[in-house]
Amino acid sequence: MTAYIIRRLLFLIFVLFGVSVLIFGLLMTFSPERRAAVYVTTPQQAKDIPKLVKQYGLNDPVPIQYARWVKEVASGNLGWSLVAARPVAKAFWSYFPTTLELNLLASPLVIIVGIWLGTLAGVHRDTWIDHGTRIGAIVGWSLPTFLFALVLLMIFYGYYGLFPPGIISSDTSLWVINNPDKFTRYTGMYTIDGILNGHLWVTWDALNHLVLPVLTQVIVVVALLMRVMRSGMLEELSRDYVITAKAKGADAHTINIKHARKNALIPVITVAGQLVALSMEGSIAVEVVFSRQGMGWWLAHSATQLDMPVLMSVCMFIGVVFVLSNLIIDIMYAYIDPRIQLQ
Amino acid sequence: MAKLLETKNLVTNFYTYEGSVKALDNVSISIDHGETFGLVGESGCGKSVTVRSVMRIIQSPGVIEGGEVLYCDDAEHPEQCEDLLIKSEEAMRELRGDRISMIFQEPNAALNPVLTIGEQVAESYMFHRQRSMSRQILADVESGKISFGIFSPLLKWAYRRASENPRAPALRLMSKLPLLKLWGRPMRREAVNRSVGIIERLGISNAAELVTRYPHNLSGGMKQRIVIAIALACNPTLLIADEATSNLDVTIQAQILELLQDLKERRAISSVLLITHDLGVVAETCDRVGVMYAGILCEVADVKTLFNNPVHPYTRALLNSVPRFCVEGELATIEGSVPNLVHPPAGCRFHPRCKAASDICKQEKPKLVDLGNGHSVACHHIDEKIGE
Amino acid sequence: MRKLVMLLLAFSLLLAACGEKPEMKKKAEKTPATETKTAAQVGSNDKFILESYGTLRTLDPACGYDSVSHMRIMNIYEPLIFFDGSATDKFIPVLATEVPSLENGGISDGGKTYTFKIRKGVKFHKGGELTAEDVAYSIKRHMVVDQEGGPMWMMLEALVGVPSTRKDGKIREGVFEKIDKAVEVKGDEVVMHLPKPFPPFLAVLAYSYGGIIMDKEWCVENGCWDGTVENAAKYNNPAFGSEPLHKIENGTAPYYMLKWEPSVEFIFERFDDYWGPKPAIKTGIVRYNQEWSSRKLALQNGDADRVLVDPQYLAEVENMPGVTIHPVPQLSVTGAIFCQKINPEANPNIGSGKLDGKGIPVDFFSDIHVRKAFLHAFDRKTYAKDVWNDQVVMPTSPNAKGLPYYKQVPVYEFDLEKAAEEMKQAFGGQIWEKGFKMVITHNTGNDQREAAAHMLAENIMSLNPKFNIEVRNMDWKDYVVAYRKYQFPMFIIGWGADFPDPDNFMFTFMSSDGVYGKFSAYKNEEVDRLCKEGRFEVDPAKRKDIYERLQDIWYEDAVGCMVYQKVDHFTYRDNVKGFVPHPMLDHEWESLKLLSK
Amino acid sequence: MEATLPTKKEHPRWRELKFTLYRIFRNPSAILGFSLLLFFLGVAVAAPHLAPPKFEHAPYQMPHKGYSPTPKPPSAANIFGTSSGQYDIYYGIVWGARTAFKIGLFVVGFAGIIGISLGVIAGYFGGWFDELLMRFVDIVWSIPLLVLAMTIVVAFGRGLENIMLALALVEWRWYVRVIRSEVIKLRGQEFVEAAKLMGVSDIKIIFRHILPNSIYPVLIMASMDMGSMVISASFMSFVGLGAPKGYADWGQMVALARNYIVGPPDDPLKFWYTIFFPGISIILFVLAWNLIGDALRDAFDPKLRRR
Repeated sequence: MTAYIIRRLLFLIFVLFGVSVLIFGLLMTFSPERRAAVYVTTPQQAKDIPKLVKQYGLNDPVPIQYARWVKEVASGNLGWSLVAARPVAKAFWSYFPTTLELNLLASPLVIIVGIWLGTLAGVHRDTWIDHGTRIGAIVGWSLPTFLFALVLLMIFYGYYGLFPPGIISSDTSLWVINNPDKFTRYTGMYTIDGILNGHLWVTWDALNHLVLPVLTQVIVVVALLMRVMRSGMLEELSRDYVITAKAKGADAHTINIKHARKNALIPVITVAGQLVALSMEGSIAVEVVFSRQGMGWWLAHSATQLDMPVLMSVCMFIGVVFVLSNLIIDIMYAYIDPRIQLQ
Repeated sequence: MAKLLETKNLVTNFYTYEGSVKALDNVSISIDHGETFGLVGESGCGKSVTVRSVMRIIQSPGVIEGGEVLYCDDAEHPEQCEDLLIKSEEAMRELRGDRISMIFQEPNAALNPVLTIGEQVAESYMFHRQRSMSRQILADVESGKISFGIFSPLLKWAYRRASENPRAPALRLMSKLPLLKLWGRPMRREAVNRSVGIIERLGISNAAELVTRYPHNLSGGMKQRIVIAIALACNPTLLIADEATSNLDVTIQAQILELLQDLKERRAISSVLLITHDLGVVAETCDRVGVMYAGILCEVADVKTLFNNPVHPYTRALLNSVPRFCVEGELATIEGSVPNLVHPPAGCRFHPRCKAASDICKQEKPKLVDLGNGHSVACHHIDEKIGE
Repeated sequence: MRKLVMLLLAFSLLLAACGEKPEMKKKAEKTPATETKTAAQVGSNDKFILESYGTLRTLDPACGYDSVSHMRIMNIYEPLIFFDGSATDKFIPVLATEVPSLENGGISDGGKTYTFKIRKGVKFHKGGELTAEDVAYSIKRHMVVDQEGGPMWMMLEALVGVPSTRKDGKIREGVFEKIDKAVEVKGDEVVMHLPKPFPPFLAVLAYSYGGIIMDKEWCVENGCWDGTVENAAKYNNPAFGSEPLHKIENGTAPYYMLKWEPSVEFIFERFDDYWGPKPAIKTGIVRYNQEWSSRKLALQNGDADRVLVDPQYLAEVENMPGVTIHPVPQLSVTGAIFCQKINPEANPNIGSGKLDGKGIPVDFFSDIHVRKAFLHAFDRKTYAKDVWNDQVVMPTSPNAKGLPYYKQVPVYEFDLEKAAEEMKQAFGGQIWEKGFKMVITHNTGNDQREAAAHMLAENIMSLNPKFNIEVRNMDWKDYVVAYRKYQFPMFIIGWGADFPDPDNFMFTFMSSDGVYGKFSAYKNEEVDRLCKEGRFEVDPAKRKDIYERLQDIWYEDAVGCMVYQKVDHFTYRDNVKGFVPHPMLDHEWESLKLLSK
Repeated sequence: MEATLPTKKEHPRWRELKFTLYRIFRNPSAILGFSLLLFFLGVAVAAPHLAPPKFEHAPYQMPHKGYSPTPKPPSAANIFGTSSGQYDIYYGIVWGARTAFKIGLFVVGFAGIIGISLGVIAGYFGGWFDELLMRFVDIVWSIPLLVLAMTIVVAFGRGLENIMLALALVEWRWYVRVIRSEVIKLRGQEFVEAAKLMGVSDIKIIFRHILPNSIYPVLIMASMDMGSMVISASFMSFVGLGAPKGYADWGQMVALARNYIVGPPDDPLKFWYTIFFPGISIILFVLAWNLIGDALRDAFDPKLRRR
């Protein structure tokens, strides 16, 4: 097990190297002037572009630039984020908690709802429950996330004035800043900090802003889980051990939950990596529409500003998260399926 | 002897894309108390469907269309039979695994890969023996063998209720509540203990360790024993062994058959319904034999009569295809192949392959005719055959 | 779950469709926060919320060179003087006690010496009192920093006579000595010496691009230039983002920075030791919100007191109840500039690069008939009406309305027949005969420039089926690089005033050394000479002649097609009072101390 | 009944296909999916007749009358209304159908061809090529589709062509993985071994035995991708990397309409047509492919099909 984890961590380094080369290669498709233009915001500044090229060594051979970049990264300097107006590494810590908060709330819901609905559909195959959930899943799958999010925003905030966009209301935010002694931002997530500091109304306010984002996120991601769960259940329910259990005198609930569902969870775990990826993608649209300043938002805005250093760092970061989450998934796999042994 | 189980004109169809598969066509067999009944036939002839229909565990798209399955638990009062096909699903659940249980042919598939052996065997007890286990736990507590500390009053109350009615609403509610649901733990432990007991009785020495393992850690023979242990857990009146030994080595096969014989002698089980395509096994273990072909029962007789004096052409052909030590010469084969049961041959289903087939065979279904001594045959040409 | 959601959705859509819109309450009144909180909630009459989408780059007054940074810096720091109301040529004293003029002797030596009397009793946010030494240090420090891409070229041009402290990447010999000598402390006064008269000098000082005053000790403590000439080079041109005052401040203005969460919010809090009158607004919040729908809802629901409205959405707020709109014409013009010598190297914009109907020659726009044809094809009336809802000034030359010596020169009126006529004459009729193919590129996201590009392209194409113009878009950063490589046959670009003087515009657009003049390869000896003369001419009458002549040449030579002069619409909730429009301050601007609710 | 009955004369693969088709068209959702698809196909093919372009050389450029940013409601001249900039929404919907097919076909075709050929080679021959390819796939795999595609678009420049290219450059990894694992499964099977022993050439084995048996999961995935790639492309447009305004692309039309999703306070649904027509087109288009994909999955899944 330990050996396995160590191997996977080595693999992580390999992946990071690969990703960095890949992205750096993409960055180098820009002309040096174009890369210097990143530092320019007004027509007036444009005249300094050739000087900027020289200052930042953007005309050097690619391997030298790459080596310089690696050296900078090794010393903790991931570059400058235009959107965040601060170094990438610092900006990361202010954006990451927002995304984490969203997914911490959405993921359990996704898992519970997805597994529950998938099981239900699988057990009640070809009934209206099955058809309903399936069609729901396909329609959900066919909805562009951002469109759905916008419609939600329009209905709830536009017409009813409920669930405002953003992370927290400005009153609360102001109160938090004015009372640093009463409110410490331990995690950067208002929901959790509110509980830790004993100011539940802060949590409530933050949750109020989270309702629509979480709803969108859940609906985007849950379709996949539901589908896999359903087909897993169908497959498992046709297996012989189900008949064995039946012949033992097991009731339907025991068969479905204790026997079939546990087995059906195994294919679900194989798509867990995909679920993580989906959540990341979902976060982009959700955060942009609901103007929540998180990783996805940062990424989208950096992309529109063609801010390559950020894109690079974010890609690397996502690579790390992805490989680590796959590692966790593998360990979970081994836990659920006794036949697997990690070596 | 008194009848234990009787099927009358059992009809089961499977509804598939290619049409409805008429898997069972008026199958009627009966098994007495204390009897070992063999059901033989080629694969796909409906043996498994018959027994699964009996237990009502046919999976979709299979549907039992008609007939009766009479089950007479009490040998003293043969008139108190009940039709299993009209019983409620709940009553059937009570019956399955307790009175009638089944050994499956493929031990690899029959065991759940993600549950430990202990859990799987213990389930039988959890389904059917909660009362007796509760009583035992209460007795153990009274005698001081086990103690629950400060939870004693609560647990004692729970087990007293459970020993009266394990499905009492209060207990079911408790099982849903956090922490309180732990009341069932001692019972589960007891069930696992009993599982260890039954596995040991099957001649496995390290049973206590075995119950913590998962199926994939076990060899095929071991798994088959576990499957048998599951079936035997509650001392069923009727044990159905569906090709229980077909996939095993000859030596293990022999061991297991011996075990069944032994169990029967010790009265742990009353009757056995043995499904096999191996005529040797039948000759060795069975009292009576039924021969099936393409969803119909061709011939039923006691084992000696069948082997010495088979009447149905299919039975004869089947017996001829078995290699024997004392007979030389080529093995006889049966020409043709098993018919498609979506469109079974009209009349006698065997007629396309039967050498003796006549016009009537093609038009009319033969009825099962009793020849005396419990020997019945479904053939239009019985008279010609008996003498031979 | 899903069913429930769908049901809810359907239900709410139904409700919305029926028009049974429930009463919208102000969110602040609904949150349970209000019950618990006391500190921040003394009634929201002293709180002002602005929602916009500009990204703040830096708080360092030496480096910020965009209107967002300018707005933040100007609410935290103060300059010596500031514009008087909406005027661009009248000033009021801020940290100086009076505006220097010839009359009061503040300007002497033929416009080469400026003397400022420094106000007393001014406190910095973090303690410390303003001295003349602080003023001199601040002015010099900004010039010493002179970040690449920063605004300091104006001050350097005025006080040192060169646009940069560096030349070819190396520091100019003796430049720091010159900087040091240019500003002098004399008791309570600060004297600035100009090598040549620089007419817009006061305007430059009134802006945040070099005129901001800081606390010397505090600056040095926080890693700024230590004030010595020897060490100056070390503090010159810091890398992007590593300027020492990037995210800290210590100003004298009535507001200090409470919090800056980049691209989330920026919070100003009233500074109680302010030397001047106490402003009405206690807390000013600038919230970042890029989605227009969301900004609009915030304005509509009263969650924001002001939101930034792009011109294309103006129609949506015009009739919104409870909203006041202030149109403010800006000293900012946009024009389509013809490049008279296109770079043919790997250039996708000119097709074959030849006069063969499949492209355009590199000197396509050097023929004045072609230029005039394009000018005749621009429908100014429709453009103003459709794109701007007539809420725009249509400029006739780069010298924007509101600048000195503004003159309405004639324009080539929209007339497709005349355009065709011109085209027939171009290149001896060859163009008309063979046709051409080219690409007009505009920068992504600017709807107004996009519309201009389409209008020109479609009108020219309607002259002759052989004319083929494709309209493409390109990101702003790519655009900047590409036009500087002479890649575009025509580029549509804007210019906002650095200081309110025609020099800033006419030089930029027309001189062969000006940014746009250079990259349009337009060269006219007379123009170059006039531009040079005009910059340093002190006599207003002579300057008037020079700049009026330049504006005439713009028409005669058909140098480019002026598209629009921007009008920004400041959109407030009705209860906000005190807004003062200014043509130099665009819609990112807000002066918190003037507002009240 | 008799007609659908397989007889012995039929080739088994043909019989299999018939069965599969039967399964697909027994499924009402597949019928719905195919009819939607046919509808869109018809619109795309007939686009030049349904909405004649103004300039022959730029048919995807939506015509517009005037430049006003305020959308205009449906009228006789513009039956679906006009978007911001007065572009005719009807024209955009019609030609957008072509764009949608273009996106789907290009991305799926490109990714499919690259993925299948690399995956088959890697899976069938194994060795260093397999190792190298799979390590590369591992690297690419560690970044979610949209993130990587966005990065590529940023590097190559905005625009629909680059979005398509970027999506294809990312999506092939799926095809490689899926087909490779199928091929590896088949490679060890008796009938392939037997063919090898008989001296059948590798190419022949691949085309006769491997591909026909491993293509089904790819087909399912491809049909799902046809739709989801259109969504992904529209997402990129939403982020601001898409085609210019006025280009007949549903995704871009929705993305640009987002500023008109909420009308003025007295009439909140005033601009419904700007978002409704392109939005519903995308949803139905994607729905069509997903319904088909779902039906294919049901039909092809060997575990579920014979019941």
